[in-house]
Amino acid sequence: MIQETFSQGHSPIHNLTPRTRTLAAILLAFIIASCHELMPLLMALGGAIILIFTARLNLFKAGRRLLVIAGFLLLIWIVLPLTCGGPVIWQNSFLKIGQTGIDLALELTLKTSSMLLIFLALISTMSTADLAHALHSLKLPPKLVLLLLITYRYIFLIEDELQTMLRAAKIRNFQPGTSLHCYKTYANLLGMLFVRSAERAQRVHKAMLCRAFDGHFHSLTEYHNRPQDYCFLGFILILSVVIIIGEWQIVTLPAIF
Amino acid sequence: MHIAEGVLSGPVIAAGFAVTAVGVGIGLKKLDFEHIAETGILAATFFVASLVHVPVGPSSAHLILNGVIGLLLGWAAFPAIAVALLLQAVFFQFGGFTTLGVNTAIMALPAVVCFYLFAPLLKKPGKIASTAAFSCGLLAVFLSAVLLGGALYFSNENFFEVATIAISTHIPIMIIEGFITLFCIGFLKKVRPEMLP
Amino acid sequence: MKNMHTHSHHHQNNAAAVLALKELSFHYPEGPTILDELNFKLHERDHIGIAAPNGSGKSTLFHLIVGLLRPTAGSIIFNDKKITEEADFKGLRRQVGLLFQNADDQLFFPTVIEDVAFGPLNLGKSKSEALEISRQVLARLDLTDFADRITFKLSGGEKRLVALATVLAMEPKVLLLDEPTAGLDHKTKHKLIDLLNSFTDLSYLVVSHEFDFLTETTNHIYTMENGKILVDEELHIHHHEHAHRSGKQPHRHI
Amino acid sequence: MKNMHTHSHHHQNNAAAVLALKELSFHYPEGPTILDELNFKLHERDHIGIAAPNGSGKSTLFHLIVGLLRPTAGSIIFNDKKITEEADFKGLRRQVGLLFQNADDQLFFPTVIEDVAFGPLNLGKSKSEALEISRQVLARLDLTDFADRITFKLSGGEKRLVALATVLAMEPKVLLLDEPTAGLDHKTKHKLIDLLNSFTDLSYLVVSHEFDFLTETTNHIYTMENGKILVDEELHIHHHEHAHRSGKQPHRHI
Ligand SMILES: Nc1ncnc2c1ncn2[C@@H]1O[C@H](COP(=O)(O)OP(=O)(O)OP(=O)(O)O)[C@@H](O)[C@H]1O
Ligand SMILES: Nc1ncnc2c1ncn2[C@@H]1O[C@H](COP(=O)(O)OP(=O)(O)OP(=O)(O)O)[C@@H](O)[C@H]1O
Ligand SMILES: [Mg+2]
Ligand SMILES: [Mg+2]
Repeated sequence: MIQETFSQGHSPIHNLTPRTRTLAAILLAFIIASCHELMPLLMALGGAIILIFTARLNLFKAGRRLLVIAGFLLLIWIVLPLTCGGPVIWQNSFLKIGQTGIDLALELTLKTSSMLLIFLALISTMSTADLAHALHSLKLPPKLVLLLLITYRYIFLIEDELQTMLRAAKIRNFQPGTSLHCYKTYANLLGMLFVRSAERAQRVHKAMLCRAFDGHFHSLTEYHNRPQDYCFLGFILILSVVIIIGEWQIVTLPAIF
Repeated sequence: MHIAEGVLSGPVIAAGFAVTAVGVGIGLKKLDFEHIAETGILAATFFVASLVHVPVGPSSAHLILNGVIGLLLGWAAFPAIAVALLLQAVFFQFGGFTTLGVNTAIMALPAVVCFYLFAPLLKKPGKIASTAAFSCGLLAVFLSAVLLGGALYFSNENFFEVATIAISTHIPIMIIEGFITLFCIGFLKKVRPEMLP
Repeated sequence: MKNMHTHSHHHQNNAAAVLALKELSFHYPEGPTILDELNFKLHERDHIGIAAPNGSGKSTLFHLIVGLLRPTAGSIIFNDKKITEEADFKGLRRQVGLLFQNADDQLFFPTVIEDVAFGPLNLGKSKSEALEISRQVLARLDLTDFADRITFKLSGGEKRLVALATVLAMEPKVLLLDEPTAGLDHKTKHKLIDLLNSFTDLSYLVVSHEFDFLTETTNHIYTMENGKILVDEELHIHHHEHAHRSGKQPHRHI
Repeated sequence: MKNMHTHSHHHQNNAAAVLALKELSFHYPEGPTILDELNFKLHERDHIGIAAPNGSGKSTLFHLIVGLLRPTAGSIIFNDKKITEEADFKGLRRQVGLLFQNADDQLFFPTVIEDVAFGPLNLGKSKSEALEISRQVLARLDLTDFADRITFKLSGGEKRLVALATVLAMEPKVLLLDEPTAGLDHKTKHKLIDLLNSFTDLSYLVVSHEFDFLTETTNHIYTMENGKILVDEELHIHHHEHAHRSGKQPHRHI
């Protein structure tokens, strides 16, 4: 079941306008993505943790979201230390663990988890409809925003259709397995899902025509920044500057430009 | 198939956004308002369908289906996939803002390539059309895996082995996607041929 | 079939005809004839019901009226003007509201208020005007609290009412309602009955398989057969019975 | 509400109970209670109707019975055996056929025959056996000519009948029918009524908002309220009236 687990809530973060949160999340994401050094990445992780607490997210549920990247992190922690060379830390007759790989794996771990936590704290705390309107106010093309709104609206319906069809297969004793019968059944089910969606799309288009739609999307939402929005943006700017300075102190200027 | 945030280097992120911006631009331009509802709803279907887990031996894999979406939408696959990936980021934290460009390109570029390669063959009689459908599913996933590997490798040469592993784990999935695409296109051909290009 | 006449023979009304269909014929490309020289008039404040078998072309007829499909022959006359061009149909669609057979097809935005305001915004209203109209319509349907609800989380009956709100927000003169009661329970059905009975200044045409519902909401019930709209005398008996009944129970109407 | 008793108080039948629900409770994760210590017995050859408001939990109840959802408390007893494990439910599903509220959800193969044969194939029948069973079932429902039709292009009523065929192809002992008449016209409804009345060797439980349909196809009508199945005396009056009526019109039954 698709769920917006964190979108409802009361916290200083939930009180910010979606535009403020989106802007902050995008800014931080790109800054962190360009960092490589330990200090700024630790600061970013610190900032991310502060944001998670400020958003008053259920820590258990938020922690579970980190599992999304666990598989990938496990892979790089196994592979990179063995393959990247650098000063040898430990070795036996088969394996050699190198410093470069450990540094890289640590860097990726810090980056990935801080970016995920920031996304969780700032973006997952709004409904996707709000995100769409925020992106609209940040000048994403209106057609794309409309597409996002429609897609979001119908995923729940279509997921429901899919689940119901899977249940219908189940009550007819269908058991998934590695077999052509199984793949064929899934393919037919999905084919039916696509066909039903295309039919629905025709009806929806007609319904849009009935409401005088002519291709231009007008958003209802207007954002008015309040003091807390300015305060928060200020905080994010300071955090960004601190992270950038942290990165600069080690990397010489010409290397960045 | 997606790359987590924080893995890609600046130039790769920029290249991903450049490709995706062009693709989405062309897609939106070709998308007259007659087809907005269709593209949005098919994007939703694509999103939902890619949540389906199919058994692969003792483990399971989720479907990718970018071959099918390419055949159904052509260039509009770009905006559709971009939107679906943004929703995946929001709901499941698969990727995020910085990887949106690369991840979209990884899935949508093969979709468009397969559209041009295989769409004309689907109308041909029996065997040719079936082979085309199977190849479409297989090749779309293969190209995506290669692009994903490439994006990793160009971000940092030390990712070579990780990229190789990522590509090779997709081999069984390619075959399954081939079959699923074959049957799925067969279904559409029987039931609603006007959906196919 | 003995006791059936075509609609035009039977229905006499001196008020102006808002909508007239003249010898309207239609078939889907390569399909059989669905409508066959159909004649029909809807007068001001007419409340007309249509009960006809599955596949007899009721939804098709509604789609033809608002120009979502084009007739293969015959004409649609709205406010004494023959409607042929898309531009004319655009004007017509502002005044003729269609409630779709499936509410989910008609609610394509995540939140209720966005959805209701979509029509007025497309008609060129400003944001604040559109919001104002939407709030009023929602209030009229007792849905004020629904404004910020997520459409896909509404129940079937709630969706139907919100879909009606999106249609009413376009301020139509004529309503076409396609099986508004399918799958609704008795309570919601009665809410809908009360609502329709409160639309004294609108004309409407309702398709339904439920005679009880039709008798409570319409003055005439027709059927469709062989691509034509017919008067079904048997149904009229139901109707008169109703007239009598609702006379006794005025509390059912708002 | 005065004239309502819970089901168990009222219903007396000395035949064996095929299906018994004991103190069954259910709520969706983080949702309110939907079923609250519900008790119910279905005996052999029982034909029981349930009429209850939208959202009262009828579809949920059906899904619980066939193990698509798991109760939060209480038990499901089938043929005197308590069903708890998925393996037991698998056995139960061979004998309890569920007709979904929406036929479209149940049909996902291109042609009718493929769809009907899907169940028998899953039960381990060979291709030719599965085809043979499917042909027989289609013949029984007067659908022989439909075998090679594209399911998606069938009319609403035809889809419903084919969905029923897919269920019957599993050779169930008990049928659960979830609003089988929604959106059907009178002709198809009567076909369904005749069909149900021909199922003398099956037990079934029908959910419907249409009392006329229930009175023609069932011996008892219950309602659901506050998560329990109740006997509604008012509805029973309808029922007796029906018994009388169908006695006079035996030609309605196959
Ligand atoms: N897009 C289409 N292409 C071809 N045939 C169609 C299409 N839509 C409907 N039909 C056919 O046209 C006929 C009339 O359909 P329509 O939906 O108007 O009937 P209806 O009276 O509204 O039925 P119902 O009571 O089931 O809603 C049916 O036979 C149907 O199969
Ligand atoms: N998957 C779900 N998750 C959470 N709540 C649900 C889910 N499915 C149904 N519900 C809720 O459970 C309640 C009972 O739903 P159910 O579908 O069983 O009712 P019903 O009696 O079949 O109604 P209807 O007459 O509309 O078919 C409703 O309030 C519904 O909103
Ligand atoms: Mg219809
Ligand atoms: Mg139900």
